[in-house]
Amino acid sequence: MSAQQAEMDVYVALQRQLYQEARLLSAEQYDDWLAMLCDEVHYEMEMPQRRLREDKTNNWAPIKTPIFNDDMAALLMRIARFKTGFVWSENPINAIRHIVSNVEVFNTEIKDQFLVHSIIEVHRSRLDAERKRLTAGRQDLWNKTATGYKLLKRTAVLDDSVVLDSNINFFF
Amino acid sequence: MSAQQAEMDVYVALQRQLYQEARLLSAEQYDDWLAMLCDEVHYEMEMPQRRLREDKTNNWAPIKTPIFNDDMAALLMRIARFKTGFVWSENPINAIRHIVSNVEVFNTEIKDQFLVHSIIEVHRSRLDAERKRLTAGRQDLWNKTATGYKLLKRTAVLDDSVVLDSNINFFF
Amino acid sequence: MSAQQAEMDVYVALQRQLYQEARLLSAEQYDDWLAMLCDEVHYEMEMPQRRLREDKTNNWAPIKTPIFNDDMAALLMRIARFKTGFVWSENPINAIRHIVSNVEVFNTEIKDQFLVHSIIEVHRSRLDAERKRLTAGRQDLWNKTATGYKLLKRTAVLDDSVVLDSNINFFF
Amino acid sequence: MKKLDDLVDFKTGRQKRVIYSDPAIYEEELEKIFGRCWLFLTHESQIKEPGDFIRTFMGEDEVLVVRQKDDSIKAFLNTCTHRGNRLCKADHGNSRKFVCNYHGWSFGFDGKLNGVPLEKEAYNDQLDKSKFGLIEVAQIASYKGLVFATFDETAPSLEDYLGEMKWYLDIWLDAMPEGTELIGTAMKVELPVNWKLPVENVSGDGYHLGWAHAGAMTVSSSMEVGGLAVGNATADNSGAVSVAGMNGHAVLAALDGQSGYGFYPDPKMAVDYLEENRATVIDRLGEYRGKRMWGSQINMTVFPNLQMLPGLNWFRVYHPKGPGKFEMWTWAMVDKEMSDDLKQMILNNVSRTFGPAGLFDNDDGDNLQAITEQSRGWRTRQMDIYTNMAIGGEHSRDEMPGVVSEGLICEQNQRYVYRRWLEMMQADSWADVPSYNNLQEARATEAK
Amino acid sequence: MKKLDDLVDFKTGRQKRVIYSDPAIYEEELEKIFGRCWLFLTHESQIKEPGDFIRTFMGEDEVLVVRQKDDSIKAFLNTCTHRGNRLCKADHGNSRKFVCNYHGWSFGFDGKLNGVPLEKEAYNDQLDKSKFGLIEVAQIASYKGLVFATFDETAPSLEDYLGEMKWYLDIWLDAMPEGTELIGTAMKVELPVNWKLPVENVSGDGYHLGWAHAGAMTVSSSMEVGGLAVGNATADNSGAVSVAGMNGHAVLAALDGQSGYGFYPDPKMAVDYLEENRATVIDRLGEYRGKRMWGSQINMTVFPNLQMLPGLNWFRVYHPKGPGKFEMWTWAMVDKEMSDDLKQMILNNVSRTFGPAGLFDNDDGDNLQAITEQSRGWRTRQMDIYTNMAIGGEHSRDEMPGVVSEGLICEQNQRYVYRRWLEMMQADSWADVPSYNNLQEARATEAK
Amino acid sequence: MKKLDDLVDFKTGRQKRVIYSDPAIYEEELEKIFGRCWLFLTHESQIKEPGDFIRTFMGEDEVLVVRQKDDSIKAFLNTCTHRGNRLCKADHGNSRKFVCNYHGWSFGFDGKLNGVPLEKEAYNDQLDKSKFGLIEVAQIASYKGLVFATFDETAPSLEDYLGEMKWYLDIWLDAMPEGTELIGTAMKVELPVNWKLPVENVSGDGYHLGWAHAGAMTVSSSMEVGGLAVGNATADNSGAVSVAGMNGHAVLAALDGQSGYGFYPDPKMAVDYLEENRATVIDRLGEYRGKRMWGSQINMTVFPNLQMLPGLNWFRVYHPKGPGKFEMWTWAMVDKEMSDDLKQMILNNVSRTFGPAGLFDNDDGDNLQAITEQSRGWRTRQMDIYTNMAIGGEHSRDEMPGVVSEGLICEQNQRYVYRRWLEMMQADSWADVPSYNNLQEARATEAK
Ligand code: FES
Ligand code: FES
Ligand code: FES
Ligand SMILES: [Fe+3]
Ligand SMILES: [Fe+3]
Ligand SMILES: [Fe+3]
Repeated sequence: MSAQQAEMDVYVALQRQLYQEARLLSAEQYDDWLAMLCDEVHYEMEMPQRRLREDKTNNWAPIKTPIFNDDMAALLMRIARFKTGFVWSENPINAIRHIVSNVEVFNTEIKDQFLVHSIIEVHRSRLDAERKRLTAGRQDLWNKTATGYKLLKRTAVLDDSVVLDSNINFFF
Repeated sequence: MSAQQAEMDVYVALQRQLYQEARLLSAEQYDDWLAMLCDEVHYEMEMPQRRLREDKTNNWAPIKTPIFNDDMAALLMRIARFKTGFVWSENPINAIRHIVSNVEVFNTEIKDQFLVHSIIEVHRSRLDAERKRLTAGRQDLWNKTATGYKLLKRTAVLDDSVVLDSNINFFF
Repeated sequence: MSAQQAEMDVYVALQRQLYQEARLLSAEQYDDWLAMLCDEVHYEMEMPQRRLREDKTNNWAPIKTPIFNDDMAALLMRIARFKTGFVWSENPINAIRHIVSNVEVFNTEIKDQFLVHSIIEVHRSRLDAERKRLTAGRQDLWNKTATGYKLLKRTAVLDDSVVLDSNINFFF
Repeated sequence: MKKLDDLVDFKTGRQKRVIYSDPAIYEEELEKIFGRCWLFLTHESQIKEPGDFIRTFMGEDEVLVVRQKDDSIKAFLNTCTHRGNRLCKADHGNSRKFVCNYHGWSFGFDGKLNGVPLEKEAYNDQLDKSKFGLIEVAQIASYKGLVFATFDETAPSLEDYLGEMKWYLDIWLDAMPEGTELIGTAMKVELPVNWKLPVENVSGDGYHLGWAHAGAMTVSSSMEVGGLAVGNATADNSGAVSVAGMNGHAVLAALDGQSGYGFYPDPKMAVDYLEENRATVIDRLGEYRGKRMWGSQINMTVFPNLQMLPGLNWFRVYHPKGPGKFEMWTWAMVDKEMSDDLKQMILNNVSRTFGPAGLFDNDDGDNLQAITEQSRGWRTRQMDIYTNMAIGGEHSRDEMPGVVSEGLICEQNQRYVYRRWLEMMQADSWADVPSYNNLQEARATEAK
Repeated sequence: MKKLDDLVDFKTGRQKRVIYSDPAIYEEELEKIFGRCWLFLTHESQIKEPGDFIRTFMGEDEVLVVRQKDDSIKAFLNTCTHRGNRLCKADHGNSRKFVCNYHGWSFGFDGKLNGVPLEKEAYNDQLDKSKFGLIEVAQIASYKGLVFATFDETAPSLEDYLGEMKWYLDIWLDAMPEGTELIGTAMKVELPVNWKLPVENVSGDGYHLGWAHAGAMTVSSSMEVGGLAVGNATADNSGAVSVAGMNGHAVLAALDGQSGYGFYPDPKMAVDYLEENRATVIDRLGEYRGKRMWGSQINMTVFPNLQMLPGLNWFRVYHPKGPGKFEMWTWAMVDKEMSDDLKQMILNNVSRTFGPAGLFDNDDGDNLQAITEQSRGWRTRQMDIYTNMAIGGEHSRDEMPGVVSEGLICEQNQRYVYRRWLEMMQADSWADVPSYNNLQEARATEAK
Repeated sequence: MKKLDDLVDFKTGRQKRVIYSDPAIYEEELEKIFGRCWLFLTHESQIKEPGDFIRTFMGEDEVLVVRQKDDSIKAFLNTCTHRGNRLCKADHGNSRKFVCNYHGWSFGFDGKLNGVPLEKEAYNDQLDKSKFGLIEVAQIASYKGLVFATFDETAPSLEDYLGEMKWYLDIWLDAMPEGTELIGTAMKVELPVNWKLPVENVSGDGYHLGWAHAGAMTVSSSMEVGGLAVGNATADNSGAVSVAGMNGHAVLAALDGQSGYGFYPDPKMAVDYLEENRATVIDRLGEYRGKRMWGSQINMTVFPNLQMLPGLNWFRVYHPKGPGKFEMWTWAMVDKEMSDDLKQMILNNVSRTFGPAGLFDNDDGDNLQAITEQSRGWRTRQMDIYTNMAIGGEHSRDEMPGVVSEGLICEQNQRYVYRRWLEMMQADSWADVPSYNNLQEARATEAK
């Protein structure tokens, strides 16, 4: 709570940025999306664990299990796969919607770098009447640059301990 | 992406406008809603198709299949039906919530006319424990007028290729 | 509709406030949340009824049935229960997300007091693949004070006539 | 399944509610009805070019319907013969071949297995590809643009299956020289309802129109339809007929020549079209059908799951998805001769009246869902329900085939639809299924 | 279903887990238990005026309970006798008539079919409306404000069904001259749980209170309740009793005259009410019930699905929705004499303790759901579970009816509830169901 | 269940689709396969310290696997012996005891019932706690770090159950002196798929790699894997083998000593590790396994639901959740000797290739789901599907146990997996289940 809220114009600008990013991702405009990322971007999501509150021992899984743990090269590889035209599971397109809410923006120690909290829900329409929905929280670092705001780091937390979709052919 | 973002005050005003519109629709305040529409309003939603990406032939369904394809007269007719008191399926009221997110506002070539993207999810509580939820994307044109912002055109896209509710006795 | 919209900076500030509040509640930071409440806070949610539109008689349930009807003391009691460490149903933590949307802010007759509409969806991940989701509308009164905005009154309406979760070990 | 006997009683118009909810009865329906009857697949206009295809269902079985090089049409189970993967995931389109996503087996749009990756290296050329073509339906045939298929090779010909219903179908399919076409794509809606309930409804239930649809009729009715009135305050049955007894097929028809467009708020453009072309139609169908029926509000039911409303230009098929669920697919069907403007106007009106957000359609779902739900409770499911309106009014008319009762408001047709349902369910094979292609015969049977 | 024998063993307090998950057993329950027993419908106070109605369930069957002109009460299956549509979709209200949404058949609130649209034009006045009234339950009766019904006309009278339980029910229903009323509307919650588990719990499970509800007790307990302690550190069974053997009904009761409000954080207002009125109650119920029981923490169970906690003023019924699902409906029940302020205070406290967001209720759901889930696995479902606490402690007391064990913490009641369950499930008809309206007889039976 | 005979035909590689959808067959599987076979529980490295536990499943039964004080491992049904509540809701962790949330019964992590609240006051010390300990599995045993259990006390020893498969398992489990460990936590995904389909796939389906995963291979393949090529344009079966006939267990193996990392975009770090340690491994496993197999792309299947890919370091178990649903749990398994950097790199790559968002894994779900769905339709479910590739190629090799066919692309293994499935389903007890721990014997059997 002690974190300091960013100026209103920064808040509004980043809120709009996140909505725009969501629309680009839903539309598979990956090149436009890449233009929103820093070259040193780090994009991660890890598998949630259900543990007892009182169980603080660390002999359990000292290593975090990643769903995503990507640098720019890894992101480019995922996008390259989509572009091969061989990803049969995405043909026909599974209509997808990236629903963003609860955008919060805070200043950080670093000038022109902002901490951004948000929630994302991904809705997908699959074959016929089948639907999938995944909910996740996100904590981002965005840098303000001459060419606009760029994503430096995203840490997402999936709100399920069992993934309820047969693939994650998309980004959060 | 090339579209130019509207000024902040316009963005905020239209964001508030869409939220207010949603609340009016959820509350069946249709006359208040109509006051938000241009007389020449065009309100449309079409049925999604699942086609192979590579299949660009147009010998398939050259005509678009509308779920809504309404001018003001058609909208008035729908609302008149609700007001007859004979729409048994809406009595008792099915508690409905219009959840709006991802509002984006861009300038257009036309002064005081704005392109507005948003996502809408409609949640309905039906008899006993039954629930329905429909998700759609919206692309609007809003005109700034002396009496406030007015909706000129709405193009909605339903995120299902099979409609998962037994009626659409509401607006998106 | 006649209600007058609050100034833009107030609107934005309270939108941010509601998002922050949601994050605190999801993180069980109850003390921080309490700091956002007026001492005279009234927090209520009542059980929806499905009645025929034409049935205006009042010999039916003149008394409202509350899901919440809490003053500060009652809220403190709920939080005290969580803190006992004896609430087995919340151990392990059920990952929870408070998704807020449709924030609207209006002035009231009282200076520095604002009427705030919003929608909240609570997503919970329970054991293994089990999920729960509850949707509700909220109407708040927030006071602007020297130490920030404080919640004076919240009236929430659950969008189900049957509660579809086995407990409500959280706040809306 | 002799026990079925007490589930449906033709004479009294009685049904036991359990037929709308019992899983065992539903399983039996998949075999005895959807596994045997001729089922609508598509309209030829939907797959004009070689390689045009549509993915649809026969019962719960998924099929691909594909236009062939020689302009014929084939239908295949939409599943790979190797490990059984779904072959095509598109709803429709045009494709030269269907390649399976799992191992890449490639089938021509004629169903032949053409390509097997590594046929030599992995299969040592031992795979007899001719044995692994796609599985075709047992019979496929068209009637004036409508394509049907059956899984049963012993089923009668499509012509015999349709029987006297053809006389009515022609009022739409053969009225104009160039025939009909479906426009746009299917409007698909899933409902938690037993599939027989919408069939029963459209087959003969003129009774519900004035009440269930009172709101829609109030705002959008533009002319009198077969004597109906908002709120069912009054009704005039003189100008309309219910016709059934034709192998389970049924017709509900006004006889005024225009009322088909009565539910369009502004039908002028369509009515003008009718009058401009009526002479042609009379030439082709004769006075009676051309004057009194073409353009009238007519409900046509082809047993078990196809229904059409010429005039309104509404066309619908139902795909069962379990005892308590189905998908309904709705299209606008038009005469090819119609102008593009008229076609667009018709599509808009079909959508606005009976589409997913249709003023009329939105009135039916809750009722049919409720009937389905009220067929489950232990006590309620033991209750009988009735379609006993105007029993005894059945007669014949020289000017039209089938068993006739007067008016749109009459439950004769539902009784005949359920009689057919019972006949199909009780028959061990098509040999046991009576044919009613001859009216005398049909009446004789009732006499019994 | 003799196989049921090994599912429940009264002597050892054993149950097989499969009774919480097997679909066939559940189907049997709908017929043998919910199809036969007297089931709670509503409280007379909920439908005061003619035309007041409530929509509720008997098993999975939906019923409308309606106050009549002559002040009597009728209950009907909530389904139209024409095509079976749900008749009323409101949860409750007041209505002069029930008009079906499908075709407009209109039923008086006495169940008579009064209006049939186009009765003359369409039915040619051939419809015998007297045969198409709403379907009534087999028997309906009230006991001091509580309305019950059964689908079985051979069921014993409500008085006989309740038997010796009436002596306990009167402690709430007949304590004050004006009797009781339900206030507010039902708090409805759906749980993925077998319906027997909450019944078992409230019937006799004082044992879980100190542990499962430790958090809630810590923050909201205001006085000692029948010897319970947070964390079950200690327990004093001397001041309380478990009572069962009354046709499956059961009672758990502290004997201090105040502890009913022990879970209210601030019970003063309620306790004052008790003491102000205790003299009156002693007049009406006598010393023992008036002094020691009225106001005490008491759990009452009316087999199979009604439970009440006088004192706490909590009132709940369970509606099964399948082997692994039920809806529970909770109300606050109060004495009519209470002031509006006290009634509001009680409603708030009932909601805060045992409502959808109740401090106590929110502790039970996960446990009961887990038991239901753990009755499904192939190996786990073969396991036995036990209610064998204090076996052998059963005795009788001159001052009260029923089979008694000491204390709130004792599993006697659950054993008797499951015995009744087995008796109902094994009986071919009510003739085979033993009555325990006479304690000696009851004891004799146990002796066997 | 003799009818099963026609469901699977070993000689022709035929299966009936109904085995992927029929609920009765699935119930039979829970008893005959998951109720009898040795099932993987955990890796010893996941529960190092006394009190370390993991919550997992055996079939649909929930079990707790707990490290004991004496370093042994026990497995219990995760359910309280009192009223059957779920005992532990955590996925894993460390705990001295397991206390039930319902009434506070406290079990030691050795399964003993240690504490019963109010044992004296409520149970009058009559409860024989020794009879209410947690229910243990029938047998539990480890093979070089992998912990297995069975519900069947008549099952053969784990060593006999694994039989000749041990020779292959050792290539991973026994290659390096310190053995293996699982790192991180399980990546859990629920799929609407029958559990046999992924098992079939990984057991022998090298055929789908080049096609189904063409996109992933295009972007991430860094070296040739057992003769596979993108799009299955070509294939070279000389450098790889399919091995089966080992009690249902199976192996798919390239023989190059490096290709296991062929799907890692940048495998250098891993490949260096292989070459640095190859000498050690040759010492331990001998030339053939050390040179040609250690580090190769290898798929190992332990019947019925455990699969491993050494080299890729991928480890997966499947938990059935009904005929059309399962959960798959995936880990990275590594050699303890590996550096933390290498372990992290491997975990990242396992996740990136076969995790919930894995480049490869995301290609399989839709295919397997579609096969499951296409096994339900009334007509489609009657279809046979085949695993008949390279029938007749089975032979033996002196250098390795089991029935061998050449190449990764060959459906031999699937045929043997389904043969084992049929043997288990038809056996009345383990006495009827053939053992193939001796190759000659195995071949003899096929000869029949
Ligand atoms: S399943 Fe279609 S190619 Fe193998
Ligand atoms: S179903 Fe009720 S009037 Fe027809
Ligand atoms: S169920 Fe576990 S202690 Fe009672
Ligand atoms: Fe209708
Ligand atoms: Fe409790
Ligand atoms: Fe694969």
